[in-house]
Amino acid sequence: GDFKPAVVFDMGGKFDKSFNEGVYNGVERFKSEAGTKYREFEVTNETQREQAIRKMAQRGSNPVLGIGFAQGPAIEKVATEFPDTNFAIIDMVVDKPNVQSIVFKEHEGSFLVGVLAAMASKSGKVGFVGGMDIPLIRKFACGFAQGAKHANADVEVIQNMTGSTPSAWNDPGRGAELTKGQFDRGVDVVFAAAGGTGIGVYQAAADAGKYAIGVDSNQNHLHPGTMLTSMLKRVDVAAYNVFKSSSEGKFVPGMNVLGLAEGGVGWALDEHNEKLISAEMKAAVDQAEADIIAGKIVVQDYMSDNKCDY
Amino acid sequence: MEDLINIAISTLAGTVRVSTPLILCAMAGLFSERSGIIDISLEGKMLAAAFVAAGVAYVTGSAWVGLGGGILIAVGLSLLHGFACITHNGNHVVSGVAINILVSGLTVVLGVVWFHQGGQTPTLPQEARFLPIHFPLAETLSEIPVIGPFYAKVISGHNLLVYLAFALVAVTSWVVYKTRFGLRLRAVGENPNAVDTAGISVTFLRYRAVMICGILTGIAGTYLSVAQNASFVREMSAGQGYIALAAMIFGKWRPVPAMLACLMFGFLDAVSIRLQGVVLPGIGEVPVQFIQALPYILTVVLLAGFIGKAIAPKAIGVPYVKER
Amino acid sequence: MSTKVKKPLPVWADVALIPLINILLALFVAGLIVLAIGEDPFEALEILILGAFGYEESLGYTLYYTTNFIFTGLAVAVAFHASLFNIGGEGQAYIGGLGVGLILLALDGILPFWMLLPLAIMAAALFGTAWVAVPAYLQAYRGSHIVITTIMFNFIAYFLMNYLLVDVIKAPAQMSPESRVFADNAHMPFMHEILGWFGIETAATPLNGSLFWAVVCCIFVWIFIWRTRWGYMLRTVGQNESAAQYAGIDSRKIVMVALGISGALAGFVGMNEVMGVHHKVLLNFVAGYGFTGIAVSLMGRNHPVGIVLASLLFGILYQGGAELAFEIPAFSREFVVAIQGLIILFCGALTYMCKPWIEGLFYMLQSDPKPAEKEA
Amino acid sequence: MANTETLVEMVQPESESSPAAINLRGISKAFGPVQANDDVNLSVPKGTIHGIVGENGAGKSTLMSILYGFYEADRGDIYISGKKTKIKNSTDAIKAGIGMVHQHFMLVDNFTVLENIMLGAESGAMLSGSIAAARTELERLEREYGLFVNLDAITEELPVGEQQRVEILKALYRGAEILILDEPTGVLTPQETDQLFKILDSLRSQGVTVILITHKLREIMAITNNVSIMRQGKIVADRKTSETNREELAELMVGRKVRIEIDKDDPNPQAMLLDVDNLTVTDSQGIDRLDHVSFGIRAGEIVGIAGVSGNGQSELLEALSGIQPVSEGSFVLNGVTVNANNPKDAAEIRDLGCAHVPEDRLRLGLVKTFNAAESSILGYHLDPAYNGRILTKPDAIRNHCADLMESFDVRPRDPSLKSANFSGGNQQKLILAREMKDKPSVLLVGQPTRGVDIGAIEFIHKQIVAMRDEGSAILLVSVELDEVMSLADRILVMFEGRIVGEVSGKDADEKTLGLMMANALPRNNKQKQEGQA
Ligand SMILES: Nc1ncnc2c1ncn2[C@@H]1O[C@H](COP(=O)(O)OP(=O)(O)OP(=O)(O)O)[C@@H](O)[C@H]1O
Ligand SMILES: Nc1ncnc2c1ncn2[C@@H]1O[C@H](COP(=O)(O)OP(=O)(O)OP(=O)(O)O)[C@@H](O)[C@H]1O
Ligand SMILES: [Mg+2]
Ligand SMILES: [Mg+2]
Repeated sequence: GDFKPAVVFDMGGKFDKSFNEGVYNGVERFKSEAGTKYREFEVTNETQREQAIRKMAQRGSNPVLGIGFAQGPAIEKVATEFPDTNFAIIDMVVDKPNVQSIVFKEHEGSFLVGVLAAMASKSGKVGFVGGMDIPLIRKFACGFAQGAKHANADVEVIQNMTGSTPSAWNDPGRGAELTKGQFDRGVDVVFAAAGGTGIGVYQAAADAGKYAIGVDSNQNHLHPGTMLTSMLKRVDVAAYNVFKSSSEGKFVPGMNVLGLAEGGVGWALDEHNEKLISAEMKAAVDQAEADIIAGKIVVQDYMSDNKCDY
Repeated sequence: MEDLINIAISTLAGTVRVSTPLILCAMAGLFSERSGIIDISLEGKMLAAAFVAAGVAYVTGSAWVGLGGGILIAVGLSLLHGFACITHNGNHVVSGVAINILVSGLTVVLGVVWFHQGGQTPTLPQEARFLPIHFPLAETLSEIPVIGPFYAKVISGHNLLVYLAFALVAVTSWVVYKTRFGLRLRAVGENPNAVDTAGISVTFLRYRAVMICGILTGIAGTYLSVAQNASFVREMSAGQGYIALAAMIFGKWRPVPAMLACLMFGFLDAVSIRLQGVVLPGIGEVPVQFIQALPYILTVVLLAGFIGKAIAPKAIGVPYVKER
Repeated sequence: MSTKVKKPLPVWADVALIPLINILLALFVAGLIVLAIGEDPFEALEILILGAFGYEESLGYTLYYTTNFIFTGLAVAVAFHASLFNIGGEGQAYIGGLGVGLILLALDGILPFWMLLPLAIMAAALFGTAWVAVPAYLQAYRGSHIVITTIMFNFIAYFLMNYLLVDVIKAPAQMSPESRVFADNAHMPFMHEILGWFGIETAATPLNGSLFWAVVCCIFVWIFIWRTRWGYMLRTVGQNESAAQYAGIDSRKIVMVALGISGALAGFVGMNEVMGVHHKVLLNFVAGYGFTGIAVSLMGRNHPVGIVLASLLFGILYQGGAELAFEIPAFSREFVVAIQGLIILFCGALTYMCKPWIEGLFYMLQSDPKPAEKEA
Repeated sequence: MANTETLVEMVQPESESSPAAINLRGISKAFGPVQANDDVNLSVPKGTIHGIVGENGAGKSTLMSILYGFYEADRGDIYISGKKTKIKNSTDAIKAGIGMVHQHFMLVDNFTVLENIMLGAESGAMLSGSIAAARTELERLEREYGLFVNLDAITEELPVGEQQRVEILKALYRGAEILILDEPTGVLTPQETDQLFKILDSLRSQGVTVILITHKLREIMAITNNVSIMRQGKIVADRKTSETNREELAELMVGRKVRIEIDKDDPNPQAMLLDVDNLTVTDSQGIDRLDHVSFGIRAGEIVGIAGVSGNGQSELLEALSGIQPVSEGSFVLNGVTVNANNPKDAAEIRDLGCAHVPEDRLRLGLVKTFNAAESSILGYHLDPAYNGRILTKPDAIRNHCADLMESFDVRPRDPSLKSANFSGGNQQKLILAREMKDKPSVLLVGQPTRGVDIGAIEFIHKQIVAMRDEGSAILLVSVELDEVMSLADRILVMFEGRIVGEVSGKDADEKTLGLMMANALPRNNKQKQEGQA
């Protein structure tokens, strides 16, 4: 059909300081460049996903972009009902002829920042703060731990999860407390994959003069000097590309796995943190990147088998 | 041994930080409920205050003005609650629920409109925050084993609002038990008729009570966004208002016990944070969720085990109408 | 004779007129806000109403939400009649859903639907009750305040479910922390399917058979509270505990019973969500229905009829609100939430604000007030 | 109706000039449909005691509440010592020097006596100062009027008699020039009443003006200067006490002749239905509230318990009715033994054919928010007569209630009226009717006529005697000595949880009983042995 882009954000909302927000930035960029408006909806409960996606399709939106693994079943269902509409989903695989599935190798990106963390750490202890304890977040944690161990076999990785309700994504206070707790146990570099909760983590690090690592988008600017780097997950690019390609009538259904090789994940180096990344750190991380791309290093993906035994 | 002590001390320090907003809210709830007004909108008031305080502090660059803003909005909401419950005999719980919902929506809406950061307020510069205060000798003394670090980390090194919170507990129990206002406050929650026939305005008395409640929740909210953190994040009160309510009941509507309940909860929380991922001999790694649930489970156990029946003020939640 | 004699308001004014006026007031204030953000309040109202009733699909969604609110509203109400404040509907619903899920996961391949349905209903009730049992016991026999314990048990429920879904019942080789989907014979039929059997074609919506069960529950609660001796005892305990003791009623048992039923009712939300809509156990499907139930119950004055009406209102707010957010970009979901808050405030908390005016009006309309007949 | 001017002259022998302390003009007040006060005029000269009598719901309490600013009158003016005064709330009233002791006390239960008295009259923002001041002032008042109360006692733990003294002290502490007492003696013993009247007398002599509401005409005759009679919200007559008598007043109140003494023929006691043996009830503090009490009641006799309230009568009733557990000793009810090892709850006791009319009707006897019908089966709610296998039988319950109302003349006769909206007197009749309905073999009655007007008293007493004559064993607990004396065949006197004496109903006289109740009488030979006779 003709090009009428739409996006359905997930529970976190388009300002979740995480991948929803990444998507938001991506489609906003598209809007400003192409000047085409898009329909949007933020779901507030489980049932609205399917409702919203179907509504988009009914309204002739095309393509319809869904965010997050939770929207998988809904997309699958609606995609069957509307075979002539194109759908795309981020963070989930839906096997339909009119669906493009975009998944990221978060573990690879996490691996790299793990390497940096281990090397930046003086105490030999690095920390991870997750939002809700769900497989996706364990995937981040697992990759991060592998990277750290890779750089320094006897580094200790301390992991915390914030909570078991969606509020775990918006609890900076608790994030800060978890971080302080880790600092007290000797951690001096902490990686947060916790949406809004991360704000508290980075702040705590800044207050304590220790290193923190951002996630999803480049968050180095938040606290120049203590933001060691950010693990990039380019959902913004992915979302942008979905719209762009379809606007040019080049929408391709099927799997679209974005790892280091594809530039879908990575780590951020900019004016805010260049002073923090020593030459050897950069060398090491570049090496690791090369090895992963070359397949010399295989980073264990938690979600592949629900295990993290590296 | 050495780091065991460190863990212990950092846990206590964490306890103090986590308990602070709970204590402020518990005292707030105490004033309101002692006057007979049920208040489950502590959560909402705190959230609103956090938002306004952060916003104002950012715009003016002054934590103090931020505090003022936070207090103002919280008092405003208290007055709304009072208008519904005191003036119009509305249902206290519904009014509370309404305020919570209203605030959780409005903070984000206005946040987006005003600050364009998705409901978050811009990060505050250090000078616009309440920063940790380090007591004299904290550094030097910290050499002394145990006491040193304890002094440095647990006693010293918190921001002003933390100390204010504890001071306010003392003030609260003084006001409630030692002043005329306190006497009348306790009376109006038990038997408004007695207060009325004693020539005291029930309405005015209750309004004053809820306003004090507002002031305290205002401080609590400010703590969240201007002291503990450096910006407002949507829903950042994350249920602490309810915990504070529970703590206040746990303390049987009495200031010091309520504070202890908050500290207990803060402590359990701080412990659980540090227990995450520990490997118990035999059992292996305990699931995170269990550790996280620990404070809540233990609260129930303690409540059942040691705390007797909690009797609420008799007239609580009952609108005061003479002509039945 | 005194001209000042005020007639009490006629019932219809009390139960129909005043709520109506409150809603209008709420909409008025909400409208002002809508104006403030530069949108057309009337258009918004139209979308809200049409979005809730306008087309068959929307009606389905509205009633689907209503179903949940009826369950949680009734749950709160039953406890309230024993003057107990069950704030734990959230957790009980969550665990109730778990119960339904476990039964269906265990038996969906094996048993036919007509056997699974009663089992599921029982499971929902049983698990919901089980989740309130401890708080209930502590309240009855240890005097531990029900509000604290149920708040705590809400949190515990979240952690438990999170653990179970991520580490235990999560279907292997699947990214999201959810159970596998039940076999088709374990699905509560959707309303459009049911109507389909009678040859009535309607749009597909999440509305399902649970609605009927909700209605049954309403009738049950009404009968139980006002037409059985247990209800009588329950209300006695709730209204005057020493009188209950004088009457030889064991208030402890009553507390257990009241909360047990309350928990069971909340548990049925789990049935609607897990068996009726998602056909799998998943994270936070309760989405605040438990808490909103408090407002629903109190706005419905703890009476099934009132609760149905209040549930409908909330259903409208949820579905119509979603439509608003969908249709008008300027309306974020948070904006809709704020509007809901306003409406609860006016319809629930400021209920009596306009009563004096109405009474005044009525008594102005009263032609020659007749001398009030005296009693005693 | 006597117009006020003439009234003022007629009751003012002394100083012609000084205006009436209180002068109410055309006061009207409606509660919803009910015209509680209807164009009431009342004038009370300074330094006099003015009685107000009237049936339940006549409007007495309302009128006084208006004078005290608790309610606002719909119409009418109030003149305090000649000066027109707006009394919008209690503050105005207190300023105008008015103090009131309400029928239903206005005390904070969990406060100490001192706190209750200070409340609203504190001397400064800090309590410490006020407390000291209040103490000295109160000790003076106590001595001056002989009104002794333990200032540090928790109010709810005090017997009603003392609670009332607290209320009076409250008023005096605020320096009341005008004192209103709404049914003060309803809860007092003769001694306490005499005590109270001495106080009122000395108050009067110091120029304080007193308004006294009571249902007891003897008291009116004893202490008042003038009396006004209310009916249906109107004042139907004013009298000089010296120029009227009980019979006339009774007639004016009820609108018909009432007989004040009841006549009953001698009892003929049959089998022992209730046999109490060393019954003991120990409270949470470990104090024996009821201390090894032994007595028996036979079919066809009324045993009365006299005593200052708070000496174990309540515990006796609650233990026998299964509300309070027995700590020690036992009682045999219709052949069934109840003791610590074999406890019975209220329901089981009822099943044993023992009905209970509780002392405190609002706390125990009914549920205010229930309608009359629902309250009328309280305690009998499991009776198959009102229950199907699952559903209750609403009609059966309504008819039952209607019967009760009919048989005991409960007004208004409306089973669907909220229990709270009946006057205490009518609430009381409903409860009595309920408990007497199935002719229980044993009937426990507490304060059957507290705060009930004479018309009703007469009726209630008749019913109780009738039950006795039908062979029930009746235990009557009352602080109304003449009630006990006129009803009981045997009178046991309780003091500090023990039975300190027994006299037969015939040769009981108020004086000796009073002394026994104060335990001031050496135990005479008249006890025990004839108890079990
Ligand atoms: N709070 C109230 N709300 C509504 N109606 C009331 C209220 N108080 C009194 N009334 C009405 O006013 C009438 C007079 O009540 P009031 O209390 O003055 O009677 P009373 O003379 O004190 O009776 P009693 O002798 O039982 O004390 C009652 O019949 C009742 O209908
Ligand atoms: N909620 C109410 N609504 C209407 N009338 C009421 C209400 N409460 C009390 N009344 C009326 O007030 C009058 C006095 O009420 P109150 O409770 O003082 O009775 P009372 O004075 O104890 O009666 P009694 O003198 O028989 O003990 C009664 O006639 C009763 O009908
Ligand atoms: Mg009265
Ligand atoms: Mg009375």
